[in-house]
Amino acid sequence: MSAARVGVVTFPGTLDDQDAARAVRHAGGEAVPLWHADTDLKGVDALFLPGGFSYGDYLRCGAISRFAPLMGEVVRAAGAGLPVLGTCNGFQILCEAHLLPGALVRNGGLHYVCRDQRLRIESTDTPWTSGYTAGQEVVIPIKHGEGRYVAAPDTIDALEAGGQVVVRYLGNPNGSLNDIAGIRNEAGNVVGLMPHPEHAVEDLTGGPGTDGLGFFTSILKKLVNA
Amino acid sequence: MARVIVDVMLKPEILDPQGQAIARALPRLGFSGVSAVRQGKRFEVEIDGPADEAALADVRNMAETLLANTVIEDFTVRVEG
Amino acid sequence: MARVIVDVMLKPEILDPQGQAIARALPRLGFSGVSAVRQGKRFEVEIDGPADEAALADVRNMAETLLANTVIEDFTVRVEG
Amino acid sequence: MIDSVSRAEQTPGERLPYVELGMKDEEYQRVRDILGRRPTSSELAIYSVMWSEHCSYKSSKVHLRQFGTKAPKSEALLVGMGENAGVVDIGDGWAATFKIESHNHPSYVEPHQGAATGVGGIVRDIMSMGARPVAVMDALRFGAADAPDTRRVLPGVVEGISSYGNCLGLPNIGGELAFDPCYIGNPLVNALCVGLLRKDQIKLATAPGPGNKVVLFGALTGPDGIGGASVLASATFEDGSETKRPSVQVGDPFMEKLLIECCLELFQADVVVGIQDLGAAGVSCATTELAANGTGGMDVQLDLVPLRDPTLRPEEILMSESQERMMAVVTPADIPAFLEICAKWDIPATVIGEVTDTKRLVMTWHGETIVDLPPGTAANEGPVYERPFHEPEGQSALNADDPARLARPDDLRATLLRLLGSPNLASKEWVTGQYDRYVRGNTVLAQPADAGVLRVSEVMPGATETNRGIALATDGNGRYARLDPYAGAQLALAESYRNVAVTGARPLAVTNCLNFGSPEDPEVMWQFAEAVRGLADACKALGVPVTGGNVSFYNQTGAAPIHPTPVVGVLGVLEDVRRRVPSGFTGLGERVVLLGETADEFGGSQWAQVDHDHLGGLPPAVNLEAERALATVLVEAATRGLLTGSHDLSDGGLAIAIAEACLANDVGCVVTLPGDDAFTDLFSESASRALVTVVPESFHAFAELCSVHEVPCSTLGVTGGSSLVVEGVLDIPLPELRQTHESPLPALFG
Ligand SMILES: Nc1ncnc2c1ncn2[C@@H]1O[C@H](COP(=O)(O)OP(=O)(O)O)[C@@H](O)[C@H]1O
Ligand SMILES: [Mg+2]
Repeated sequence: MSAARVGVVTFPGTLDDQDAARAVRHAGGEAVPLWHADTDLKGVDALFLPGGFSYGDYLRCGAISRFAPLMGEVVRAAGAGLPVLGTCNGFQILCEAHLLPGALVRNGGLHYVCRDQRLRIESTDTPWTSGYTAGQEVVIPIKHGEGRYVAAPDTIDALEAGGQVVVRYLGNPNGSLNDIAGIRNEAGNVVGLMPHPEHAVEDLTGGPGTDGLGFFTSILKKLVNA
Repeated sequence: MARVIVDVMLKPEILDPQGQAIARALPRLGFSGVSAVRQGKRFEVEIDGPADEAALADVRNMAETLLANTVIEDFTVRVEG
Repeated sequence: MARVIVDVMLKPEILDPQGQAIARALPRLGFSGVSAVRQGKRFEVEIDGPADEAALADVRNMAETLLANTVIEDFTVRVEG
Repeated sequence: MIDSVSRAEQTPGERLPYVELGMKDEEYQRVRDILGRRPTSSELAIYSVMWSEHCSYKSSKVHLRQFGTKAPKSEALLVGMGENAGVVDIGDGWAATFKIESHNHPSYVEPHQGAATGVGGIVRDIMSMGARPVAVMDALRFGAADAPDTRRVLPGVVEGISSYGNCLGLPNIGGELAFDPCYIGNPLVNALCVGLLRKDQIKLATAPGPGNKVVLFGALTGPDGIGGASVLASATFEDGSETKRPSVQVGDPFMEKLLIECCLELFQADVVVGIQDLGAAGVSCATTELAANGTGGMDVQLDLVPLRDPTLRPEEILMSESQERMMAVVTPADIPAFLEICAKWDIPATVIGEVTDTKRLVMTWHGETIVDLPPGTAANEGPVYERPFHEPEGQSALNADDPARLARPDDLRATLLRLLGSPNLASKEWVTGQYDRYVRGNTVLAQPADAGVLRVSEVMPGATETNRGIALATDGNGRYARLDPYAGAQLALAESYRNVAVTGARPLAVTNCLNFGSPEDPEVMWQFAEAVRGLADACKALGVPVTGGNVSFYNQTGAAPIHPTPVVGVLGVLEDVRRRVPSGFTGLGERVVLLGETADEFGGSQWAQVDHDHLGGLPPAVNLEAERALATVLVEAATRGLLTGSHDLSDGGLAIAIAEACLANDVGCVVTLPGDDAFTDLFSESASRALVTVVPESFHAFAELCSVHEVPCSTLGVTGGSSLVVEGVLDIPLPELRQTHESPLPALFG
């Protein structure tokens, strides 16, 4: 059986692509590099949009990247149910592309924040979090200057009511509404979060522990079983 | 050649911590009488042709899709002058 | 109650990486006819009293010391209207 | 009007504003002698920047030579001083290149951009060696923490480093933050970058092969940092377009990130013959150095340089310090492939010239020759000064003012808390929390740690899996160096070396940034000469060569120079990075062991500063043999897995080291002091010491190792509990300790 293939997208200014690919391999999958200017998803089984500062984040995080040729394919594939995970800048791009509701704006404290963050996994109802238990507390690094999740009140209500909040901060680092660290779309296949699970997959490197590995093992298990 | 200005501000209901931080700092710097500050963005777009209706429609489109995120921001477009 | 607008832009001779990144991306996004983009900041300052000369002088002072970094930025102050 | 070579020949008497450009009469005369005529204004632009202190090292050169003449033999050294950065063999076919550089003055004028472009510049130095930059560090010094100007400068500097480094995707794995009134008006912003490459892929700044093309790529050239050149452009030659020329450069980290990826792809495609970054002195420096180090000649069509501002004059183009630019030498056959890779990364690239064998650097401007000079005379044969120096007046009085006269405290608990909560010793989390320390996924140790540690795991052709790691630390102590610059420089090296060794890494090589006042002041020059001599001697004694560095002079406000501040960076290697040792207490019931000898040494100490605002006497004694033995023990013990924690002792002495070790993972300890004077035991800053933890089963083996290497070793106590307890002296609950340690910087800077 060949390993499940997870596409890792690189935009100009993407930074965590090598880390994301390493995490995919670490969990037993094959990481397939995808280039923003291409229009071919190379038949991957799932997609990872890593963090970084695409286009320098100059205008607004993710604002320019969402127009990349590849994003047209991403939107189409996500609509067809392909599992997609965006972390940090990837989350911002998914919001800008309207694959996820709401937006991410400047941290309340106005500083970039890099720290090992306590989180609670709220929903295991996604292909990326099925390996966790609901309510499980984990520590995964965050590192961002614009990670405050905001959305209209009815959007927030709908997210809460629909169980679409996937990860919540324990100790809000940036002023996100309802302590939201990550959400999913209604269908559940598209997930975005500010924390960086790819920086918590090995004891040797990154944040303390390996609490982030579950995102990668969840998706690979699902793909293998599919 | 003309210059079109696009102003982008957070919607009033979205918290603006930058504006708030400035408003809080003002009294300390000896400025009184300011009740609120909001911080937004200003773009100066130089267009090749004249700023006619077609060009402005183009810039409006650009503002709508790129320069502003209408989920959280409002924008206005005007010709400088 | 009045609203005073402070526009802050990088001085023309200073590199504006933000504006350049936008300008470079525009053609790829299907927008043609734009020769340059510059990105700056816009502040909306709500003052308690009327926007008379004294108040404007105050805001100008505020812009000079806090809102703009005059080493690299220019600013303009005007009453909204 | 363009000042061409033929015009220069026709108007021999025309006076050029060389004085305004900082050139001395005799320097200008030398240029005339070299050229056999008066220089053109463009030639003068080139010579004036290339012969500036910054580019030519004219005041420091005669001293810096010692780093070469006294260099210890090192098989690890692949590229030594003189290139953009030194390169060190770290095993398994891997090499590391690293360098530290200052951006002090720009950071005072515009803290954010000054610091940001400081990071950008050093990263390009590392790229130009053919390496992938893999991490940055920053060593910062400011005036008093509560001084108003520090509140302006520090947050801006940190934000600049944070925004530039984070956006580039380079983890920040360490640095320093120190406050002292001497840096008011003259902060020190020293940035370090380290890169990795395969040993056989080193690139050099050289332009061999006549017919090869010269390509300028990266950002467009604008009027950045050319205040001086404008004097030249407008003083002699009437010119209508008098646009403003800013002296502040603005960085574009996004462009730099693209440049990094673009360069790596160019290296992989093997389409680069020689490469040079454009730093200070921009095109002048890149063209003269590339030409001088290659076949010897180059023709450049200066009007082909793509401009951000079309009004720039040739003199200004030559001196522009626009950031994010590189220059490469490429064979004609490889040009299409080169340009295609640049296009993929949206990087403007332009062929502006060609390598020749004429031994001349010739530049034209719309067909007219404006530069025709032997490039070596600008690049390598600048003026060299033997500046006079003598011991500062009052130096011996300063040394005689021994801290022994200072009243010593009774309440050591309060003293510990006072020191731990002083800005110099308080937690740096307010700063480090703004830096991405995880990006690239290879960060093994970063703050709080004695040295940053990275796993060597880069995807590169020829690379195989390895468990290798590198460790890096920077240290400097202006107070020690003020008391004795010779010893101060050695102590800086010793501390940095020790910080690398405590992680388990074997120290390999050194970089340094020498921050001093004006070299024209004989007292400053003495400090400089002593510091260089001390550092060179210590490098020899410790067996670690200097691979490169940077000199920053004129750090003074008015007539008052800063403390002499040599900042020393040490690179070490871990054969198996999984054996790295963290700096804090981790387990319970482990033995807390002090290595080294403690004497009553308070000259330049933190205690003397915090409690008495005193600087006098002599710094702690230097014992490089002890330092070397200590490092040997630490590295071997780590390699054999005997240590669970290892932290060096430095500022604030044992008390601060224990407190930091407790706070790392919230593990307390109960210790008994070994000596008969608790104050000295706790706060003395004797060098060559470390605090380690050892599980009881390993203790015997460890003690034996210490005795073989004659490293004094005394068990102080055990880890555990929720307080820092020094029996009979103090007992501080960890929450109180943490509050004291963590609150000062946020309270000061928001
Ligand atoms: N300016 C800085 N940039 C990055 N890291 C820093 C900076 N200042 C301090 N640090 C990091 O914070 C931690 C604690 O610093 P410090 O207390 O000075 O360490 P030490 O006393 O062991 O030299 C270290 O990991 C150090 O590298
Ligand atoms: Mg240390």
